[in-house]
Amino acid sequence: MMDWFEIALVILLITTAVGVIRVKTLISAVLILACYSFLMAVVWAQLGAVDVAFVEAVVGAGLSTVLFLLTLFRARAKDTQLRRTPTPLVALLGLPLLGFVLLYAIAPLYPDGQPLRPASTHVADAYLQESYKATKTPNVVTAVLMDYRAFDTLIETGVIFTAGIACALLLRSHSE
Amino acid sequence: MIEAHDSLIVRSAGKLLIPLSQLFALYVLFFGQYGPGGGFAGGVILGTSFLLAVLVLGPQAPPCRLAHQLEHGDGVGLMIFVGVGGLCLIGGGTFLDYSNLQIPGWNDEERRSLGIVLTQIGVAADIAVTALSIVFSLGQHHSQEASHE
Amino acid sequence: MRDQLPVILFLVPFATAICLPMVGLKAHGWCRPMALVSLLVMFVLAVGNLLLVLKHGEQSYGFAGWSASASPPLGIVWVNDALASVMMVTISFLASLCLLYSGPLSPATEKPRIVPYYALILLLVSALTGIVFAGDIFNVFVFLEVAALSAYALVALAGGRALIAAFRYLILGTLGSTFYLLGVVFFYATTGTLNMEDICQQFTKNPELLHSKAVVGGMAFLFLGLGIKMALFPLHAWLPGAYTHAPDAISPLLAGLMTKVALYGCVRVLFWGLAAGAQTEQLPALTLLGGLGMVAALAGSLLALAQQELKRMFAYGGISHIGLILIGVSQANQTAFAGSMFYLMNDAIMQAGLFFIAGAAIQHHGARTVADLSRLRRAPWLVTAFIALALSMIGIPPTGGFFGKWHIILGCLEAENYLAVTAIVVSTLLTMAYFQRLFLSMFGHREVVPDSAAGALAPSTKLAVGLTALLVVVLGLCSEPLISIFRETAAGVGL
Amino acid sequence: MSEHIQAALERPSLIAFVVLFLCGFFVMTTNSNMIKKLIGIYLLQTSVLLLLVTIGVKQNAASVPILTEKHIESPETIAPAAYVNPLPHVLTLTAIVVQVATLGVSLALVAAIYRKYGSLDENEVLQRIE
Repeated sequence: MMDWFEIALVILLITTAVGVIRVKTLISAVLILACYSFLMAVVWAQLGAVDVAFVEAVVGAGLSTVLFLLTLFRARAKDTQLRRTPTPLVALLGLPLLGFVLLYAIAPLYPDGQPLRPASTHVADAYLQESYKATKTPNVVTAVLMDYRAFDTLIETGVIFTAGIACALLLRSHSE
Repeated sequence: MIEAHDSLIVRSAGKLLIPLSQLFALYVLFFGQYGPGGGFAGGVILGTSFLLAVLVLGPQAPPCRLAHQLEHGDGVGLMIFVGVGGLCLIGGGTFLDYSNLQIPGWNDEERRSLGIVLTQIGVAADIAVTALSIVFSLGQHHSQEASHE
Repeated sequence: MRDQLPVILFLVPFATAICLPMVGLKAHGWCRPMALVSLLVMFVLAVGNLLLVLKHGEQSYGFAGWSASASPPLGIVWVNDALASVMMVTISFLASLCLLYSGPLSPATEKPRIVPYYALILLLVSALTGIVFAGDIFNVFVFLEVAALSAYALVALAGGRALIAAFRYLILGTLGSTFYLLGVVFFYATTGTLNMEDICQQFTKNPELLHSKAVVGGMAFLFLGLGIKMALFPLHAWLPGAYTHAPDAISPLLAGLMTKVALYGCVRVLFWGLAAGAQTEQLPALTLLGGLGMVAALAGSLLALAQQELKRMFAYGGISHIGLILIGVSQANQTAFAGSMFYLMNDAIMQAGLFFIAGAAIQHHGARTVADLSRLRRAPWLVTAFIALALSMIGIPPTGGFFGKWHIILGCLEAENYLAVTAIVVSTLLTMAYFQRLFLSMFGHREVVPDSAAGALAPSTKLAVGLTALLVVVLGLCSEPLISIFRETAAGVGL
Repeated sequence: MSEHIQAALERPSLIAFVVLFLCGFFVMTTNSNMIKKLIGIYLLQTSVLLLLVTIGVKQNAASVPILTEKHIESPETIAPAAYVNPLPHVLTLTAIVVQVATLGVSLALVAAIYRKYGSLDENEVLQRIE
């Protein structure tokens, strides 16, 4: 059963990614990246990850594009032009090797390959079955995010706090 | 600072949109338990609504001044989160074990669901403040460039 | 209270870091004492934790009320065993020493920088605590990210060339984190869980899972990511620039702790997650890591020989020692494991000590390169500490460096890996060569150029430099109890 | 060979992961412009998250991991096959926010470099340092 809608989305996604690479000026690259993030949000939603689609659309497309454009608005026009740089050895050597290792590693992940299904059977089933009994929240993702793995989310908020403090340290050298 | 936008259409649309998006942010934050959304998305929408206020309404407007005061409340969201986690330690439970919150008469499930709501508020507050603070750091740098250009 | 100790150890610096922005708004003066007090409290708690763990044995701490011993462990679990608590003592001791040392020469002089500077140092230390205790591979990823972000900003604080060095560190660090995340994704796809102990059970239950393509690919990416984080030789490009251009107050903290804790994380995933100890014949990864360790040990000391700047030379010395520890870890027997863990602890202290001396030399005598090292001759305190640390770096008997290296060599002999032994001996000779170069330029015939800037050393610098030198010798003398602790941990993990 | 293509079309987002990963890696290694490198890292991290969520997808049309009314009344009748695996979503949520936090710090660093050296190109900045 091939899901043509998913294939179309994936092709669109890859074209926007190639578009980001090929484009000449930085600002258009950033805007195509925003479009790439929105497409990624649609792919998340299509794969059944609604929470992730929501956050990707708001955070991935919204906030990071604002940050990119804020950094770029101060650059003079001539700085945002991109010169074609020769591809270094690392890319020529690294890419095919990396591509081979990636294809080698994802081979068993296909559903009809060897019965490699533990990802969705081991801990995940326990979350689905017991999360409502324990936390009374129908949205299992929020229950797992905020209760079972609450410490991860605490450190996650710590990462955001560190980012805010680091930006203050880097940019606010003169007293306000 | 980032100056106000001069066109009337943008300013009036902004005046309409900002309260709407803040309301939507709170809805997303508290609806996170029953549907998609939650602390992360709600916090960013709240942060960007204040950013819209700063961009559109100019420095004197009340939401913009509020945004500047908010910017200094860096650690508040994390304090809420660690506070709730720490409160669970009192009853002898492990860190972040909401069923240990000493609320009389509530059984474990209700305590855990309350814990989840409180921590989501903490996460949303932290993200909103940090988004604003990063944008102001980048923006503040922007005005210096313009000043001595 | 006893079993809450790991979390309280983590919360002390974390909560202080959170409260600093609030406190800093009104009282800037309070930031530095608050940070120092929280790190000293953390050190005391870490020593208490070590004593308790030695008395009561290992303890695992399940977060959010989900028991750590459930059949599929649902929550996040921290493992508080002897190795972790010894690392905790080292980290908290070095962190408080670095903060003490960085008093007079702290780069955060302007008002808006004081709060973020101390908050980031505390966040870095609490993130390292998280990695040391972690029992959940995704949790290690998030902690690595907190540590990395604060390290980038702290390196970039010195401005000028440090900005570019920090940007290169950021690009490679983020690449490392992404590869680590990819490894975690593959491990989750094959075993269905994120808890290290649970993954270990899955692999011992059906050992042929270790040969499935996804696990091999996952291991490759995971160790590639950690290799970048611990600056293993071919992936070390970010380290020399970052540590040399970092502010002198921050270099000891980063040099002493960052790469060592990343290596510690790699050991934990390798032996606690993949049960590499129990089924060595199935894991060619250990031999590969051993080979990379040998290359790193040789190349690091060779590059150190060719350096002019003092801090850059010590940075390359650190890279060669990471390779040395990796050789010890990959011999998969108790003596080599115990020796390498002891050497890891010693190397953290040695690196911090050397960067203390380099920082003091730059601040007080303007001695930045090897050539103008003769100015140090009028600072007897620095010279004696430098000699003690040099002995330990080379591995001369009374110091801890020797005993660590000696046990690693014994382990290699036990595993009949003579190539590793030659690699260690050659890298020791190279280390001896570049230290001989330093001694020559320090005590050589060049007359001492009288410069007026040679103010007296600040007491905190003297304390920091003297304490590390003393500690290296003391560790050497009483290395036996520590080695036996590490032997038991190694036995516990099936080596 | 044909069954490989068949399997690839069966789960297109795995192939998308490989292509996007290589695109991101290519952008990162070949461009000397700092903002372009950050865009490359953004592509790289998003592709890893795509793989993470694709692992959780189940065969028969499993629905979104939000329990329906019927299952809320009787939690014991929940069949895990009816819902998509929630754990990758939790990890992806955390990783997306880490990604944006890293992006914020790196853009602040690029802004500081641009303010001091006036160029976004790494090689140009290195020349201006000497």
